[in-house]
Amino acid sequence: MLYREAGDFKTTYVEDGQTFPIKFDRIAYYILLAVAFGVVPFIINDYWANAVLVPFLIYAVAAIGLNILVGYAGQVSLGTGGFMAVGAYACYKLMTSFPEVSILIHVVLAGVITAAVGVLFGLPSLRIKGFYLAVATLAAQFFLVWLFNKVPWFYNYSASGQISAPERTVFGIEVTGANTDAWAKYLVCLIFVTACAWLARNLTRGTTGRTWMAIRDMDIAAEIIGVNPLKAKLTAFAVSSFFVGIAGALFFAVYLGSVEVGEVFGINKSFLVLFMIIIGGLGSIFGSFAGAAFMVLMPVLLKNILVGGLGWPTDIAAHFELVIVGGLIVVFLILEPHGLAQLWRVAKEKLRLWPFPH
Amino acid sequence: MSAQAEEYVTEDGRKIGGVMMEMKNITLRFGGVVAIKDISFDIREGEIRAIIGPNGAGKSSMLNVISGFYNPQEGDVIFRGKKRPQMRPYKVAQQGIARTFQNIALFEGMSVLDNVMTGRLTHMKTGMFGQAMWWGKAQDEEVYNREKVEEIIDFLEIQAIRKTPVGRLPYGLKKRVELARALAAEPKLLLLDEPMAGMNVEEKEDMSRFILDVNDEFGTTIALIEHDMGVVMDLSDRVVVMDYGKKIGDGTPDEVRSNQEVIDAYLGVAHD
Amino acid sequence: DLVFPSLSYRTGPYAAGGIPFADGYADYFTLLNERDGGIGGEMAKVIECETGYNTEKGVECYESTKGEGSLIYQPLSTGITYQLIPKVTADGIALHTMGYGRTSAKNGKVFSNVFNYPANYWDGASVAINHLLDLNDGDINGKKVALVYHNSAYGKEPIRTLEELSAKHGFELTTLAVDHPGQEQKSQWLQIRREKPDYVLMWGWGVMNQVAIQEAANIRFPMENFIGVWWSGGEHDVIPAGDGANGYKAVTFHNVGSDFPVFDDVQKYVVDAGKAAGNGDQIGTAVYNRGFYAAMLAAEAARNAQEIAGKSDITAADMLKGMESLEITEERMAELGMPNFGPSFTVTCENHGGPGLGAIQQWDAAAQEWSLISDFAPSDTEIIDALVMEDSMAFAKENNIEERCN
Amino acid sequence: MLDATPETKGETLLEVNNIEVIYNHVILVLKGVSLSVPKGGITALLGGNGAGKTTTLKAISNLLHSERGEVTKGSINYRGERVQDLAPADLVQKGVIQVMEGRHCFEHLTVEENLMTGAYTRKDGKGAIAADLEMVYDYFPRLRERRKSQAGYTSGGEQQMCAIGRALMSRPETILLDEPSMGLAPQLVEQIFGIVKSVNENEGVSFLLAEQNTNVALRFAHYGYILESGRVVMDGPAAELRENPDVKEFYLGVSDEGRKSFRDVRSYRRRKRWLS
Amino acid sequence: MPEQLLWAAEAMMNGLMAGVLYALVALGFVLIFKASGVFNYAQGVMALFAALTLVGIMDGQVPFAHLINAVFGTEIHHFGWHVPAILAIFLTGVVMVGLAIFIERFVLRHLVNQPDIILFMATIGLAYFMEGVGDLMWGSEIKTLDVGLPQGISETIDEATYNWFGYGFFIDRLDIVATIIAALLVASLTIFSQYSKQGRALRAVADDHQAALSVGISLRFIWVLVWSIAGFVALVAGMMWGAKSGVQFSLSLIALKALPVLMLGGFTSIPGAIVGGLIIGVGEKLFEFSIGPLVGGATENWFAYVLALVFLVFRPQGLFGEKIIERV
Ligand SMILES: Nc1ncnc2c1ncn2[C@@H]1O[C@H](COP(=O)(O)OP(=O)(O)OP(=O)(O)O)[C@@H](O)[C@H]1O
Ligand SMILES: Nc1ncnc2c1ncn2[C@@H]1O[C@H](COP(=O)(O)OP(=O)(O)OP(=O)(O)O)[C@@H](O)[C@H]1O
Ligand SMILES: [Mg+2]
Ligand SMILES: [Mg+2]
Repeated sequence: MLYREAGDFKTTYVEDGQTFPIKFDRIAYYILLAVAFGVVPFIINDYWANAVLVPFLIYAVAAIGLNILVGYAGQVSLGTGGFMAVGAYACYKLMTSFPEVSILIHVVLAGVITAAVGVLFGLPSLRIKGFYLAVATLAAQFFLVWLFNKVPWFYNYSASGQISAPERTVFGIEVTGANTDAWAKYLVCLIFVTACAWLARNLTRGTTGRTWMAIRDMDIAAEIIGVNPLKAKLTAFAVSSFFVGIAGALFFAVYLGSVEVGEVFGINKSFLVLFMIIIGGLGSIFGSFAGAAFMVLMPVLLKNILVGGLGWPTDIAAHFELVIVGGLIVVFLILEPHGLAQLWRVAKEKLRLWPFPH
Repeated sequence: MSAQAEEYVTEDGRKIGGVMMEMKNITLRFGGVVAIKDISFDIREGEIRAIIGPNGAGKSSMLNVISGFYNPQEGDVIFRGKKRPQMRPYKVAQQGIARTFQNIALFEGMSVLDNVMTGRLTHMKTGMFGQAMWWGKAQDEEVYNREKVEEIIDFLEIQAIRKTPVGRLPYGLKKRVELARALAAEPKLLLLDEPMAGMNVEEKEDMSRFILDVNDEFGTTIALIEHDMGVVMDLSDRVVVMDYGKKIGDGTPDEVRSNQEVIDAYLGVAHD
Repeated sequence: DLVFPSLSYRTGPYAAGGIPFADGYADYFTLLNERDGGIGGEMAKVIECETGYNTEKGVECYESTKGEGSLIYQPLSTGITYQLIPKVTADGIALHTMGYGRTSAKNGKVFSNVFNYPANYWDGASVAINHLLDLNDGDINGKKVALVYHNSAYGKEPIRTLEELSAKHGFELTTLAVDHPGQEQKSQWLQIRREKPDYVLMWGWGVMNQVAIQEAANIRFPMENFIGVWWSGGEHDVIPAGDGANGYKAVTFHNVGSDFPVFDDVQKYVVDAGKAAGNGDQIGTAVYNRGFYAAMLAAEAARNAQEIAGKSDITAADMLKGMESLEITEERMAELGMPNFGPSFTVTCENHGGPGLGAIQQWDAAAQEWSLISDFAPSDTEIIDALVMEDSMAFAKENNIEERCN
Repeated sequence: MLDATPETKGETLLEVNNIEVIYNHVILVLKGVSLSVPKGGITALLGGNGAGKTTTLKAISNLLHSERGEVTKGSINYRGERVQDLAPADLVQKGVIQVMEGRHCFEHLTVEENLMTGAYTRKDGKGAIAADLEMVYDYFPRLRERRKSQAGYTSGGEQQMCAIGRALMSRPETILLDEPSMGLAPQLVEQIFGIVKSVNENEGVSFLLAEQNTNVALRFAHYGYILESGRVVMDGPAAELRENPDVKEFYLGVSDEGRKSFRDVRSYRRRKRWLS
Repeated sequence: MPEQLLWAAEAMMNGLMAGVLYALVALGFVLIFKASGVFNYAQGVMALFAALTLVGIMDGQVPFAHLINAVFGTEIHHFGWHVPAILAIFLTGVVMVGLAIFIERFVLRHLVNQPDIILFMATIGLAYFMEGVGDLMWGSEIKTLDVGLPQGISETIDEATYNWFGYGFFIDRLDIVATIIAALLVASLTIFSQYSKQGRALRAVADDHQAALSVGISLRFIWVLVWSIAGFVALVAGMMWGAKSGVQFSLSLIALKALPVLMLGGFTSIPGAIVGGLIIGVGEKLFEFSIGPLVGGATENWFAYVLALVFLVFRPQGLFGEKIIERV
């Protein structure tokens, strides 16, 4: 038995409720954290930071946010791109209006502002459900993008409507702007990701999480047993948008540095993040990470194999990439509709039984 | 019937109190369908009150009225002496009314434990910020409620499936988990809609035991819909009989059993 | 090897324009390698990387190729350009955004690593207005000009300039935004039909171009009064509208058609040898020629750099110097087999944008070809330079950049 | 009424041989179940919650696939022909139809449309179908009253009638009934079994029914199997089962002193199991 | 101002026509949703794929030519024949049926009884896949589609209205053709789904896969049937839009124009698609005409969604959608 939980008894409810009840998992998790914080920053280079890790971390935050809304509270949203834009523009306005305040605070505030906008666009969810709601959230997506494109105040009246992040430092180390080191970008994102994942985990394992899931699984029954649907749905929108807003702010300030709203925060972004959580696993924090990793890494990997390894022409490779990613999505769904997270769980269950089949 | 206002003690020594909930001239219509026609009855503190009647008589609809999911077009719901204004179901739940559903309404994506924990939502007080921080108040509250829930889990003997996702459970166990969820709310009034459908005799005996124990130990008032006449006649203190939305009988099991109208409309043959 | 990465897009909504450009860019270097054995004896190596016109993929492409000794980037997207400006500056690599990107990068004092010669959007706007002036004997006072633009950073670029020009020449400007992708433009064209502007300018890209030209034809707007920027002047933009597109004009900064000696060489050394990047049937089309032209300018800069550095194996830093002192003369163009393929110009430390020369091309639907109907003429430098100064200084201030070249 | 053996002896219609069912690749639910349904017989499948009755029926009707379950061992034969790999629809073509546990009416369709979908596979003409519709309405007059309502808005019992009626509409040869009595008023339970019996006797339709209401089930069935934790622990002619003391105590709720009151069960009692 | 009124009327007429074009796309969504509860994200890509195939067949393009050339170093592009439009449309129809069978076989069959969102996600995977395959097969350059549909201003209407009002209305002839085709499609599909046995089966499948299986409805057949019809509708939509803007990637984005239509008309109603289309078309054109200039234009994208949203707040199932059953 490679993987075991026998002999790992819990004697208190606190222990039983912890995030990784199984010792093996817990140790693996601590090792991962130690490597992420203690080793990776020293060996990271521009390529790994800018092309792989930073986008992965930021998408993970966005995916956690969307997962709270879709996976936990069951309110399908296609407005993620729009909400990320709110985070980005809020962060930009804050950075340029209050240059003396720390960028970290700005990012958090951007999240708060996005949460408020999220609540506003969440109001129709009280009446509208399922795919109707999903389509309705597109109103937020298109309207917000249009707004940021049209109202010059948001982009400080710059000629082209692009916004660019000015240089900002944390403890004297540059974290935004042209001269940021790879490791600094990575660490800032890592800190936010860790904090967000921790918050999300706390919220989802307790009362709030259960109210959300109750609303998701059967909203009428939930209301009859005492869940206030208004509060549950709006808090889900708020918390979700908070994370998505932070992701948007980081996406703009730390990752890209300059952004054009229609292109970067267009509808494709909404779909991309939705793919992440469905592939990763709805209603699972781990799934958010897995999904983000899949959707960020898969194309890069494929490109490197097809173009770099096999030397195919880029266009054929790009088309094949679409075919393969699309095919893989379908294959994964068929193998396990509950996403990579569930696949992982089943694998563990099997390992536990190994080598005996049942 | 005003004589019923006083408290009394049943044969087996349980105390039945005054009127807890009174339904007055309730009429409920869905478009052309009249599901409930001018029905009045009451539920007394501490009793087990059964509602029976043929299929489509309006029993479930009546429970829905009590739990606030349907708003009757006419009539009043009087709870503890006060007329209840129209209110959202979750407010009703907060007043201490919990229920189970005829078509099981468990949260399929959650484990048994989480399902039962949702029953305690009305008792949870920590704000969202506190929960996000977890350590401290939120955790204490969680543990406290977990203990309460574990008591119920023990009581209903579902320890073994604690962590199982409810979607995987067989029908009968789901019913039991639903009962656990309702009990977790520590309700004053517990509404059960066919809790024993799909169970065999032995399991019905278990369920009966749970219901009686709850009623006994916590003094919970119970309103119960059930088609198994054995169960109804044995458990309940008083029975309301409905047919086509009308009330055709109300009284002790013995009275109901011998009511000719009830026999014609529902029982078919006199049950012993 | 001399490495010339090509951030191309052969997929996605703008593939129709991305493919011929990438083909032209690659074919020129192939030609040099096959015919001349490279540049100054060094083989040129084109690393293609697919961006799909997507900023994030562009970043990935940049990061993955910059370590290969890349000399110059040609990102072919405004979004990616803005992305790369700080990055190339930090990494000391040159960025050439020919006819797109950040216009104020023309000011070499501020933008040390960015070049946008020979022309930029503001030049384009000015050249178009100059053309209108020509048509009206120098007076367009009171004329109505409408701008149909892609509702993005790219599309908004000419608005400032046109506003200044309208103040100067007294024409009336209306702007009509079209959202990506731009398949539905009924509202915009009905408005044009109602307001009957004398001229329509267009800053479009992708499917928006075809639809606009089709709609213009539908409402019978006189095509010779409809002028697009160079990105709205490809064959694929006009062909779908058939005869309706006859007479449509576009601003350009390089010549069109396949009637140049160099293309015979391309046919011989590249296409017939089976080494063409595409099917080989795009030679002479507007966007192919643009890619070809961009490659030629890059190769010339590299040659210049080799001369300055005195070695053939130049670095990115050498390349920068080569670009900053690039001189394209008529003789050199003729030597290359591309007489009058583009304007002659010089690049200096202060001026990274060249003189801003542009010409007008017109579509002949019967012959299915573009032809130049004007010479390469300068833009209104008086207005544009002021705008460039303003914008670049603001950028310098925001980013604490000290002026160079003093 | 209480024949211990099916009228038409001999031919076995449906045969389940030692099947094993696994859900989600990991949860083993049936651990070797064998049973057979003779032509023209009523066979009851009894057992407590979670014994695997529903799973067995779904395995037969090939609906397991859509629940991520699979038959990993054993075989299922209908008229001697292996049917495991058929699509559920093909099985219906062959005359086997299932009434699913938990009703599963088409919510958005009216009651009548629901019944009509039952006739989807039939090719014997509108007249015959209309006649059968009348027959179902005669069996369940309540349905006639609610024929134009959306099934989603009918009461639990009405939905149950609708589901049974729908199966009858397909004129099957074998019906798999999962908990037909659930949620039905007592006189209707008797009536449903009456229908089962009459359809069985008059039209020779065979039944396999999973039922918790052991009492009634054993009264009407010819043969019974008792399932526990995924294994058949006892089988025999219904009459014999009815007399078995264990069955009496745990499934029929009668002990030597006659029926116990549900009030008397309050003392804690451990259930006796055949298997531990 | 009568002139303003005339302009508004013209904008409205064009809105109606645009609405019909949106409805053509929405129709494909409705069919599949109604018949299986699947929200088919790939509908837009299907339209693109159909149009690409149509052009490819008409021009005698060799499928996968680019790939074949890259692998084998050959130089093939065209078979060198031209297929007449009618035949090409028919052949494309056959391809779309093949596609439906493929989708059923490799995707849907394995996802019976899964939650809606999973099926939705699968169609997204499918969209990626088909986009890639479409590009590989026919190349991603822009293509001109000419099946002989008329285009440009309808002079009859222009003249007639000029004579009546002194202002000639602009109506595109392509739009008129689209309207006629859409009307035919909607009428026949409505009849099919309301009055046939298969129609009832479709709705049953949408409600409950398992129960449908249990009464003997063959999901495989239903799915192939419906996806084939949706493929055909996609072909029609692709033809109309392709004639307008050429055949290239952006064609798949017309799905985004169809979503608000769908939402407003109701996901399950075929006539709803048309009515929704008309309302959205008129609404967005009038808004762009009246308010657009004040706020800087390009409002059409979001206005359609906001309009639909407002409708939904009052009718959560859209105008003609099936009522969402809420019961315990
Ligand atoms: N929301 C609704 N809309 C329309 N009709 C309804 C609705 N709810 C209930 N009905 C109808 O009202 C009648 C009473 O239904 P109800 O569910 O209360 O019956 P019941 O007594 O619980 O029956 P059963 O024993 O079968 O569960 C039924 O005929 C049902 O069809
Ligand atoms: N989809 C599923 N995934 C995993 N396990 C399942 C699934 N469906 C059923 N099971 C398990 O299979 C076992 C047998 O369930 P089944 O539904 O067949 O029992 P049953 O005899 O019909 O019980 P009941 O009388 O309560 O309906 C149960 O332990 C249940 O937990
Ligand atoms: Mg009921
Ligand atoms: Mg069962």
